[in-house]
Amino acid sequence: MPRACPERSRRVPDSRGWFGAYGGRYVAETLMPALYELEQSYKQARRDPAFSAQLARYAADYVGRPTPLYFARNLTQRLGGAKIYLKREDLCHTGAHKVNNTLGQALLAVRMKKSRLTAETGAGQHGVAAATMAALFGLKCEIFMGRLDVERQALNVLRMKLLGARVNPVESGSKTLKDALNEALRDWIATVRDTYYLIGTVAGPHPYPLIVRDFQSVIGREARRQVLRRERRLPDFLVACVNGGSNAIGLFYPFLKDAAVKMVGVEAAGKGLDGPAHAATLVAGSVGVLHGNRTYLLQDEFGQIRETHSIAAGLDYPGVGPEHSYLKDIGRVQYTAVTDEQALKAVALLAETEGIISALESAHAVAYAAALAPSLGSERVIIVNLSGRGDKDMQTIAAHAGLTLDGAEPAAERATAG
Amino acid sequence: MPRACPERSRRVPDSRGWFGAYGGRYVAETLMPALYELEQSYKQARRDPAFSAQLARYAADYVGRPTPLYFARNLTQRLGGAKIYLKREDLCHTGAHKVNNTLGQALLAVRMKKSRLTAETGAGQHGVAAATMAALFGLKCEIFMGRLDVERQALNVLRMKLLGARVNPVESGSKTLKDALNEALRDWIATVRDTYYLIGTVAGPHPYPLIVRDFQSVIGREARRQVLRRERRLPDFLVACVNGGSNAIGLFYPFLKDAAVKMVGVEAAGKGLDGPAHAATLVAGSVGVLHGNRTYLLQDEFGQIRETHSIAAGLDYPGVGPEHSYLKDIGRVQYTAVTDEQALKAVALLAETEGIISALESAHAVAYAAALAPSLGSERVIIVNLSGRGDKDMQTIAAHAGLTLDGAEPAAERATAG
Amino acid sequence: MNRIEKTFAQLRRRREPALVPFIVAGDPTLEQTESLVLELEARGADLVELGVPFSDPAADGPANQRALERGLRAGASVDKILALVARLRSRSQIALVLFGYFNPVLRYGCARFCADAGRAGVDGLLIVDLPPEEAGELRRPARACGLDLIHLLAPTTPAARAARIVRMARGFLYYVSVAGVTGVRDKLPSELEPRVAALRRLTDLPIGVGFGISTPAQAAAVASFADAAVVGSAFSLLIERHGASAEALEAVGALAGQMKAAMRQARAGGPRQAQPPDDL
Amino acid sequence: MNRIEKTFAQLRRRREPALVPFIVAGDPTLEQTESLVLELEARGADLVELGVPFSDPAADGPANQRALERGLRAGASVDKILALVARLRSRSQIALVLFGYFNPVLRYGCARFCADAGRAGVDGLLIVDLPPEEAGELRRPARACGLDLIHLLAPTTPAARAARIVRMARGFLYYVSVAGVTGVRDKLPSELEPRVAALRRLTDLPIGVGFGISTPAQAAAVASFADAAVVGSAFSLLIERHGASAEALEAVGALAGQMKAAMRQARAGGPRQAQPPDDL
Ligand SMILES: Cc1ncc(COP(=O)(O)O)c(C=O)c1O
Ligand SMILES: Cc1ncc(COP(=O)(O)O)c(C=O)c1O
Repeated sequence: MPRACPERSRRVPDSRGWFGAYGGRYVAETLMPALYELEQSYKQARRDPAFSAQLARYAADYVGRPTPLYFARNLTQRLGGAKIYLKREDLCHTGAHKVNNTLGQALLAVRMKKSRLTAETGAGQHGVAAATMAALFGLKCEIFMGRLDVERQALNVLRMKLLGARVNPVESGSKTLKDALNEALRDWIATVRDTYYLIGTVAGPHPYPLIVRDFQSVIGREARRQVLRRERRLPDFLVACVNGGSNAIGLFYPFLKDAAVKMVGVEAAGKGLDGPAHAATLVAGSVGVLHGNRTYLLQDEFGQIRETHSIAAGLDYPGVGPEHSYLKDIGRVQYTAVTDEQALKAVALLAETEGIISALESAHAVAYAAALAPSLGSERVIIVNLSGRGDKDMQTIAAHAGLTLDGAEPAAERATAG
Repeated sequence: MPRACPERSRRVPDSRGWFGAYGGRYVAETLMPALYELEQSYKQARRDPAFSAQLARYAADYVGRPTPLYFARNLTQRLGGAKIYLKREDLCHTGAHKVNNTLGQALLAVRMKKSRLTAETGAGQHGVAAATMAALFGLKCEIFMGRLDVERQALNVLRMKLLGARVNPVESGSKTLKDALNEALRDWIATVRDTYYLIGTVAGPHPYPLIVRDFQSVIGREARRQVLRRERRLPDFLVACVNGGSNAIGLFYPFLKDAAVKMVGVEAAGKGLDGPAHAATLVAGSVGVLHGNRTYLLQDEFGQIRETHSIAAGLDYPGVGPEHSYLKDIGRVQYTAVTDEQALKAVALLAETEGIISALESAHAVAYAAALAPSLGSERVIIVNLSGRGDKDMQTIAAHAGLTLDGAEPAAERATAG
Repeated sequence: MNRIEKTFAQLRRRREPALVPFIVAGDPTLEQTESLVLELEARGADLVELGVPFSDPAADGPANQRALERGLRAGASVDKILALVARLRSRSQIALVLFGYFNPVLRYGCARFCADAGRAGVDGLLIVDLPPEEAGELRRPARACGLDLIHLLAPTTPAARAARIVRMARGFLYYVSVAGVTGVRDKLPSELEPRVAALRRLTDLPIGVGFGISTPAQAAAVASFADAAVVGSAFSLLIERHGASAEALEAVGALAGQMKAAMRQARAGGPRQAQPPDDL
Repeated sequence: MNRIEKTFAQLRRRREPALVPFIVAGDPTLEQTESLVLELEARGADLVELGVPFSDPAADGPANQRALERGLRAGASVDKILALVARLRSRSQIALVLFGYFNPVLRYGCARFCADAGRAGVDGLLIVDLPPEEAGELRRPARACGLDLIHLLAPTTPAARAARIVRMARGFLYYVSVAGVTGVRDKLPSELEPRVAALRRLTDLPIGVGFGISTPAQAAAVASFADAAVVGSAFSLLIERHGASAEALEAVGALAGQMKAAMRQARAGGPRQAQPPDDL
């Protein structure tokens, strides 16, 4: 695996929003001024100690940061190889890493005096995190969510509504995340003066990939400090699932200049990479432009975006953040993919060994780590980003594991022997 | 409100497990030796620094402690009175304070070389927390849950099963928590040699009320430290919901000797205290013996235990921990009750103002605090124990709030003005 | 000398084992319970345990739980059960023990309960969830009213604890055959006999064995080394099957008769010897 | 001088406003699109924008989204659309602009796309999601192939930015009437006229206005102060209603005819004056 050149990886994105050949600002003219406004506001906020202090305070008191870096002893022993640590983003308020980003951006929206948030969501985790911030900061909130996702992530839909957000089921296209993103952009075009568009991952036009990366980097900064304290050394591998790639970049970014730390981004191989039912953009895609940036995409020969599949609603996006495209090209991060089946098995494995029910998304990273660990010596260290908890996925997981509400046998029979 | 005598409140329970006139060990002879064994083991564990260290490590790395003490600024402003802080037990792994107790007891079970856990559960939060610990420590796990609760807390049933526990729906009696407890005791009687009975609250025979209180007291110890750091003073009020009373005692206990700190335990008034559909044991009950201890109960004139009701499955128990009976009698803690309706409103209020969806149980405490705060000056401080998150209750909450999966209006219509 | 003592003294003299049926008061009606007690007596029962219904019978298995629920539905509260005993006393002098959980007793009031029970003609009390440690408040009024407070011993009870318990025991000792709840079981545990033997070295009180005895053969086996066999769930199941009918009386009576006969026969051989284990 | 320039030069000389219909290529078939272009030309259209279908048209409202989906289902890929243009060129010299999103173009290859488009007879390109900042790679080959890269200006565009954009603009300027996606609207914004006036002070290029114009009256209102009115969703909805039928041609043609007539009449009065605002 080629080593990154630290200088280089620190210079992206450039002032025009490019990560090497990826990124940029491919949006309707109506939105361009808003992107410049956002860029300016973010630059100022970033330099403002009051902003950082506010962010840190909410992260600690509200989100529950720092999240633990948990040594998964049982999993490690079961696999018999490298030590596996889990970065516990599943313990964040609202149940996933998404809130790191929505908190930061919502504070930015308040600073920019916007009165309304608009956001897309796939699994609903970003939608919940955005609706949460809207409630916390007294903003109106409009969520766009593909009709299919509305149905498969019902719990999160109800949570968003209870938080006061309006959830708009999107009926166009494939009725999933990419269409929700289209619809959120349409909403933003129409409301750009008073609305803050709160994107849920490191995609979208510049400066979003930069902003989201920065807000998510708290994951990696904490993990770096924690692993150094625990192991007195850097980890050998970082593993994270990748859809847009925000949890992955959040973990990876603060380690990018540590050349000895290998990194693996795990995409959704769905029903297998040989067929069309997957969402492995970096592994199986090609370069194009979608939703404001140039990056790897899953597209047909005519540049039409393909429908994707993953059992994890939150991995079901045909694009990926431009920084990941860049990191792939320079070889700093290795990208691979894990099937629905493997992810489901990883959920069961982690539940069984560690008592942690992970989100299906995060289970992709767990599955990869479980395959990697046995091939490494026991002195090696792997950090897996456990990006979210699995409550939202229980119906899906239960259906696949054959679990039902019925008991194996009624309690009354068991209490009496014979 | 009478002030407690500090010396006195520190002496309970006595060596026979009595909190004043409450507590004791009312169990079948078969179990008595196990209770003595447990008492001995716990005494040793409590003195063993290795045990404390292990507990502290799992609490930090696995459970995610300390949980934040969050100043609910918006809620405070909305109510216009005392400052409200929320102790964020909802951020604990598995989503409620229950895990503080299951962690401690599971470590004890391992220390006692038991190979199997048995536990009752109502809302399923304790069951999930127990199943989690069984997975983490490689123990078998048997969960007893009333058939009605199995149905209204389906999410948690699936979680327990995925964690490898056997969930036994209990068909006897009122098919809720008290019957689950009966069944768990029956199981324990039959398996007492190799099974650890992991009770979910500060009830049961001595030494359980003591053990559970100790493990839950981490809540109050943290809160005390946190509020002193933030406010440089002690709070004026502590508010917590009470079923068995474990989250309440966990918060209250470390403040008991602070005579100026007032404490309120909030029970479930269900559909109203004038009818039978409530679970306000301390407010409306009378003294009796159930499930191993002497305490306030909801019972009829013949000493038969009454069926109870609360919209919160986890508040639906006709007994209460003996220490609460004692604290009520000595006047150290004031007990009151909040209806289903008020709890539902409090869920909505907290979601709307702070972006936090609390468990229906915890919402009882929020409701009381919301009524109390406006009557106090803005220099006063209230700490509310947010004992759990509301994911498990979303179906119930949504049904009552009239939320559905459908959008207010389809997204497509909105994107075009006219 | 109350009826329990008298009964066991007579039986001991006759070298005859006691059959102790357990039925729930009010299962399915209080009238039927009255008839059942008389029928049991007629068929050879020596002492009858009358179950006092409780909503939360945590030491009982499914068969007795259902019986207790039927009793509850029939309104078998403590006062009604005492009235039933009083009625029975005009027709029978069989020893009667009330068997139940502490809360209904506590609610009634320990002193008042013992006074009323003694007056009605109850001979003993067996409260499953009242271990010796907590029994003080019931023991005093029970003694004052001539009621024996029967204590349970379990397979899990350590020897030293058993020694302490037998010292305060009255009437007879109730040895719980298995660590478990009440209920019909296919086989009695093999350690039962040596455990009873060990217990016997601690006391002169009669020793009854219960939990799981449901067939004449099991009752006979117990009779070969213990002074009494307590049979509960087997009767509860018969009552469940036949309801408040004449057949119920016949079925319950027939089983009692067969049991008593088998027990008498078994006792012909006399109690066997065995090594005492550590625990009881 | 390409067809766009020529068209606007002629119209300017005649003091006549341009009607610029937008239809999606392949909606509902490529053959019908060919007929529609000819029909539009016959009814007075001066320039036609041909929509290139894209799976994710994030700047389009529902009417055009559905039209683009129909085009996609009809297989209107870039190569087929260029073939359509080539066929049209044997029968018409009306100015043609391809209107779409960047990804299908990028996938085809910018240079190859421009070369093939120029050869087929395309006159201009309007890529909604390609702001000037990112347009470099398409601008160069477009120029080389004689294609005008049309730029959009929006109500949110600040004056300084507008000045920069007009400097690199070619063909005409497309002023987006509202901050919003394409779609039929009841009313045009009141600031539209002053904003166009302000823009006019920055450039001599013709100024077209689009987004939301759907009735002859709206087209006429726009014609009174702008050089062209772009009408899209209104045609898409007619095509949706009538499908690939002769009635569709008639309905689309009729609307175009009414619009053009209304616009001519409005222009009789000449453009009005208004105060320029801060933003455009
Ligand atoms: C728990 C969890 N992990 C990961 C993801 C994937 O997003 P990203 O690739 O931006 O981290 C999601 C998206 O919803 C998610 O909910
Ligand atoms: C979130 C939550 N809070 C409170 C309770 C009530 O239990 P306790 O009174 O023991 O704290 C429960 C019980 O399930 C619970 O789940």
